[in-house]
Amino acid sequence: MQTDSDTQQRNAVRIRKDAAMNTSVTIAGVELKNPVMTASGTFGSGMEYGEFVDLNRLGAVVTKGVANVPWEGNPTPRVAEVYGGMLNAIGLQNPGIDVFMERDLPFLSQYDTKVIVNVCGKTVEDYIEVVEKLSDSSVDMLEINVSCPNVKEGAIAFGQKPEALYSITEEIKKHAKQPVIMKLSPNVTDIAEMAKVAEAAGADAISLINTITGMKIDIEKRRFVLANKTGGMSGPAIKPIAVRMVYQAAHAVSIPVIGMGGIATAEDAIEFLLAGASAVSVGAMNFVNPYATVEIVEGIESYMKRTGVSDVKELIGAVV
Amino acid sequence: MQTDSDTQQRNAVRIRKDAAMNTSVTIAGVELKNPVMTASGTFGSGMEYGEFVDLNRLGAVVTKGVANVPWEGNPTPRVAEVYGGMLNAIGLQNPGIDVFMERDLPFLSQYDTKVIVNVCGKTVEDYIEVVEKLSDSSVDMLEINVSCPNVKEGAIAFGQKPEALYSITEEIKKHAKQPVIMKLSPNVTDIAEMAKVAEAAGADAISLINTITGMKIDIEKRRFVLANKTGGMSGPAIKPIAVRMVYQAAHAVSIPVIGMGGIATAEDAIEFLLAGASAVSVGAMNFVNPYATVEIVEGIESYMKRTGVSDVKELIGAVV
Amino acid sequence: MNKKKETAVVSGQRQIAEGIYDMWIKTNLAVAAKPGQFLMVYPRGAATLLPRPISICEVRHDENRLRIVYRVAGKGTAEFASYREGEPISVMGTLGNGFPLEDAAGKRVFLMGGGIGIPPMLGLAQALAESGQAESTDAAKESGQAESTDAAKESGQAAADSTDTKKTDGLTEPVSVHAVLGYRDSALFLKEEFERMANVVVATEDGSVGTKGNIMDAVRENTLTADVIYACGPMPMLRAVKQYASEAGIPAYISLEERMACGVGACLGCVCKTKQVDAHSHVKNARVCTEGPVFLAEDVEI
Amino acid sequence: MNKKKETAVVSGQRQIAEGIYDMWIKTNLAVAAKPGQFLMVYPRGAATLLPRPISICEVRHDENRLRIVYRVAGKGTAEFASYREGEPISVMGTLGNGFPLEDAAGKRVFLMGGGIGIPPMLGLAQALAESGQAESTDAAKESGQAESTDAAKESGQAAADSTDTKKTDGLTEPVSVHAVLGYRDSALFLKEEFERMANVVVATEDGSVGTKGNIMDAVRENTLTADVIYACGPMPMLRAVKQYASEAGIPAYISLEERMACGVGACLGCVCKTKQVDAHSHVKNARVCTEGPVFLAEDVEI
Repeated sequence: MQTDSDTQQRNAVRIRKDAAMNTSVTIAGVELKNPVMTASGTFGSGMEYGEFVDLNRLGAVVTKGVANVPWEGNPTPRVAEVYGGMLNAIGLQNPGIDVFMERDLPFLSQYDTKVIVNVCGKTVEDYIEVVEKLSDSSVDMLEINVSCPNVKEGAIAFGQKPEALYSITEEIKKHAKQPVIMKLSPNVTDIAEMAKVAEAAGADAISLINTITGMKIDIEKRRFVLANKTGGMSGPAIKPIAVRMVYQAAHAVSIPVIGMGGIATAEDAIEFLLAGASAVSVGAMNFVNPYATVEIVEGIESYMKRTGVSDVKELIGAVV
Repeated sequence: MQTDSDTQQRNAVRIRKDAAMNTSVTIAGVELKNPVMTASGTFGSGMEYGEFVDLNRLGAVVTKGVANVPWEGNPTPRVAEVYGGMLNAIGLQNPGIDVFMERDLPFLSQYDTKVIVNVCGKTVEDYIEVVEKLSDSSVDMLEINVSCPNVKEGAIAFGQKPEALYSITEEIKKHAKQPVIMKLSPNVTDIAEMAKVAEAAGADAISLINTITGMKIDIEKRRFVLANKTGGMSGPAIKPIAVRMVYQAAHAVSIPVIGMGGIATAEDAIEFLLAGASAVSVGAMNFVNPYATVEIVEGIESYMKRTGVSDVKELIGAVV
Repeated sequence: MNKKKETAVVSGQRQIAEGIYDMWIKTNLAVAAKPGQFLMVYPRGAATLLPRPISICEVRHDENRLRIVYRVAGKGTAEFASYREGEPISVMGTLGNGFPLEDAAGKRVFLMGGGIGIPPMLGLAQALAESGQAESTDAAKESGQAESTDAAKESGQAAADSTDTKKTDGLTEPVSVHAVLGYRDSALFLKEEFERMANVVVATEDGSVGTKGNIMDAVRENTLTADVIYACGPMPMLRAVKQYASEAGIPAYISLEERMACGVGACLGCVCKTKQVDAHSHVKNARVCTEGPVFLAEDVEI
Repeated sequence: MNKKKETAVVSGQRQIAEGIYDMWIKTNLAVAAKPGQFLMVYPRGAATLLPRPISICEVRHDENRLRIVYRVAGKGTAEFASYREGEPISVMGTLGNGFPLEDAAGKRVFLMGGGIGIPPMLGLAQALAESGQAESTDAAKESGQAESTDAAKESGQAAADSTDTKKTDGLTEPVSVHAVLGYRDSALFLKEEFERMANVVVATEDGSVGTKGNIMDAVRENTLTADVIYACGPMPMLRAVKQYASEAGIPAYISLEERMACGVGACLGCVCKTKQVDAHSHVKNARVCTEGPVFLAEDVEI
């Protein structure tokens, strides 16, 4: 019997990172040891997947969205499988910033990885409360979720209109001590415009894509599969859309772009880097392969070795 | 050896349509014998797939986009496979309306199916020239392509801005003798708004979704897989996005909605009907299964029989 | 206990009723597996990426084997049903809390299973039977076996107290075990296996065997009573169990099902509503995959 | 000739070089298949939906069998490579125009294949050899075989003229057939089979066998000449063939590759640029899958 983690460990030994190989990237002054992060909402606060992978191997852990107070989220069913991916309508259930700072942050701080807190809210004030509470913490960066399609108030309402995106970005930048990443919604006509708006309003980086709004209907029961009717779609099925949007956004702005959307393998991650992403996040595929993040770190290293790339930064935006 | 068409024929015998079963739907006064159509650009003008399926079995054939003059289309590679689907950037290559009327229309007119001509153009005048040339023809409906993501001029430029969509729809309605279906782009922030704009401008029906703009990069060759860099994504991978948009559009307007996007099976087609589509189109899956259209016609009939639905119209928008 | 995903091996599979499959898996995950826990099983198909949560039906710790009995409900489980002996199978486990065996000590126990909720009750029946054997070979011999039996019959409280004196390796024998099994029809899968370890009472929806109706109908028809309930099955059944237990004033441990994605507590897909604020989530939601799947019925809103 | 998609059966497969597989398929599509035509082969994997166009290498009309020899280039072809004898395989065919055999009549022929462009030339070599046999058993006996041989050597025109008098069942024997095969290295797949039917000249990229370089280098090194060329291989090779043929004033039939989706002319994915406006498209694009894959080199812009 061959456990998948054994395989992973053997690979880790075989593909020793070359001393001369530089895998680090810098986002808004924060240096990550490699460009592989986790996508918010798919990795909890690291604790759950810490049983499967060594969190020290990751460039950064991006936490599940945290609000100023605990959120109950949506009714169930909250998740559904679709062809090559999934829908989720969790509704940003979270224990609130205070619990996060008492319990989750100390856990994450034990590891030699960067910590990026995903911040959500229903009003600008909600966001600012979280941002301010985190200002003296050890958190490395903030990712502002203005693109969750599954909550009625806040979130995506800020991420689909240029003016709203501008004003919330500007407001958060006034209060944030850490670099601010604005997480953009793919549910827009012109992603390049939204990227430019975030940059103009002072964002230090942007991340994309959040999930794409989708729907699944059970034709036997004649009802929606999700209690919320719609959910955010993620997984390999959406990757070509994500790569396109990362490419368009990266060519529209000069701030760094963090790319995500269906990344399952190192090859996928490299595709996003070549399209212009400075770092990448692994999302829904953690559910399919809990070892995915570290396998991707190792796969990027072996691609670099094989193709003679000594610095991962050479890959960023290399296809134009 | 069992040929797939043999299987199909056996099924055709077994699942005899119940005499009391009504599968017809009416779109803008045009009655289709069943709600299954072909998606523009995936079925030529019917001739190629006429070798595989009996075109008389289809509700309608929607032709490849036709312009006022021949178009050369884009350089190759024009197609690429992606996870659960494909990208295309054909660029609306077509022989022009004159050849279409001399060669393709007489071919299609031999069959007992409705003919819907997809019309494309670079300027409003281009569209109108085609629409006027067809006005005395036997064509049953016109589908106006304002959503092709693969040509630089025209097409999607009309389909992503509400004002542009309104004015081209209004202008075409002034010249069209046949009912006008506006084919909408999914590459928008608010599909319900676009649907409403089309309705307000006089469209008789809307069809959606056209393809979603995507990109694929070859990480070994470090170049775009498509010569056009981006292409339109279709196939089962995009179905949940399409179902959601059809649902949103159908609930925003009172004109009929023709649903499409990744339909591979009767179950998929029924999902679109339940979401609010009055008819459905089979697109990229023709390439995967050339018998798909007729299999879906038969599959809808057997679902109706099994679930006790005597009129297919009962399914339209039945999940709210 | 570490969770692991591994490529295990199918060591045998057969169909035991229409759409119901019985598979043995050779896997290191068997070492720590307990009744009421579950595995995530990953289809190979590229369209069906998410793992399927499947209850553990039986464990052979000494042979590194686990048994799952599942219903084919879609493409993923249809794929599993096609696996032959010797084929690889991708699994993660072991997941969830499992049933608290210790609460059966010295009590009259109902094991209630409905439909595809029946298989996990088999492993529990075995574990309870083994706890009895363990006792009869050591603890039971010391303290005498009849002692608490009557006491337990008097009240659940008395039985609970008695566990302190009788506990051997954390387990003691229940006084009696009734397996109340609800089937659709006369395809009574696993029933014979239950009969080796418990008094079996059957209800069928179509009335073809036993009581016509559901498991609560069978309990009434047979005028059975219990001090503790363990149950798994469809939600309407679990609601009935909860109400029955509440009226009877006895604890009921119910195993919940919910659509899952990750299976390890990260995605928050599979929550159930809780009466009190949950210690992990800090809202009135508990993760079925992690805090559950087994909950005390009175603690959850179902 | 009707196109069909069907579930055929693999009647055998083996690897014949690194990454190169040789598969026989039992299929009714063999009935009408011709050298230079291709099949669409459909992977089962849900992530790889589009069919893969694969050239027909050999046809056994009498046995309802087709042979394909292909390189594993991705997930789809890797899946095909895993198929064993007796497994189903989903194919559509037969597609494309194929090579015009009749233009070889009475001529000195080059069959030029590079890499995975070699397999379709084998079927053509066989068909040409069979046309010779057909002739030697009937037509050739009547008219005598030496007659046009010299004439053909003088000029392609003369040979072309002679076909009118010699044609038997649409075919006549070529004067000579040289198979000029370009490989990467010493893995000379199919070479021995060519040797039974043609004079074989080899070029290898690494120089390990034959001429170091490409097939044009091999032609020069061996000072070969021809009256007509049939070729399949990578685009740089086909460009070299086109230029050579143009300079030599001889016709070259080249089989083009392009990314395809439908394979039947509906999607317009696989066009090539043409010198003149194409009769079907009414623009200077021809569909490789339908008007091709074989084109007269001078008719296409490559």
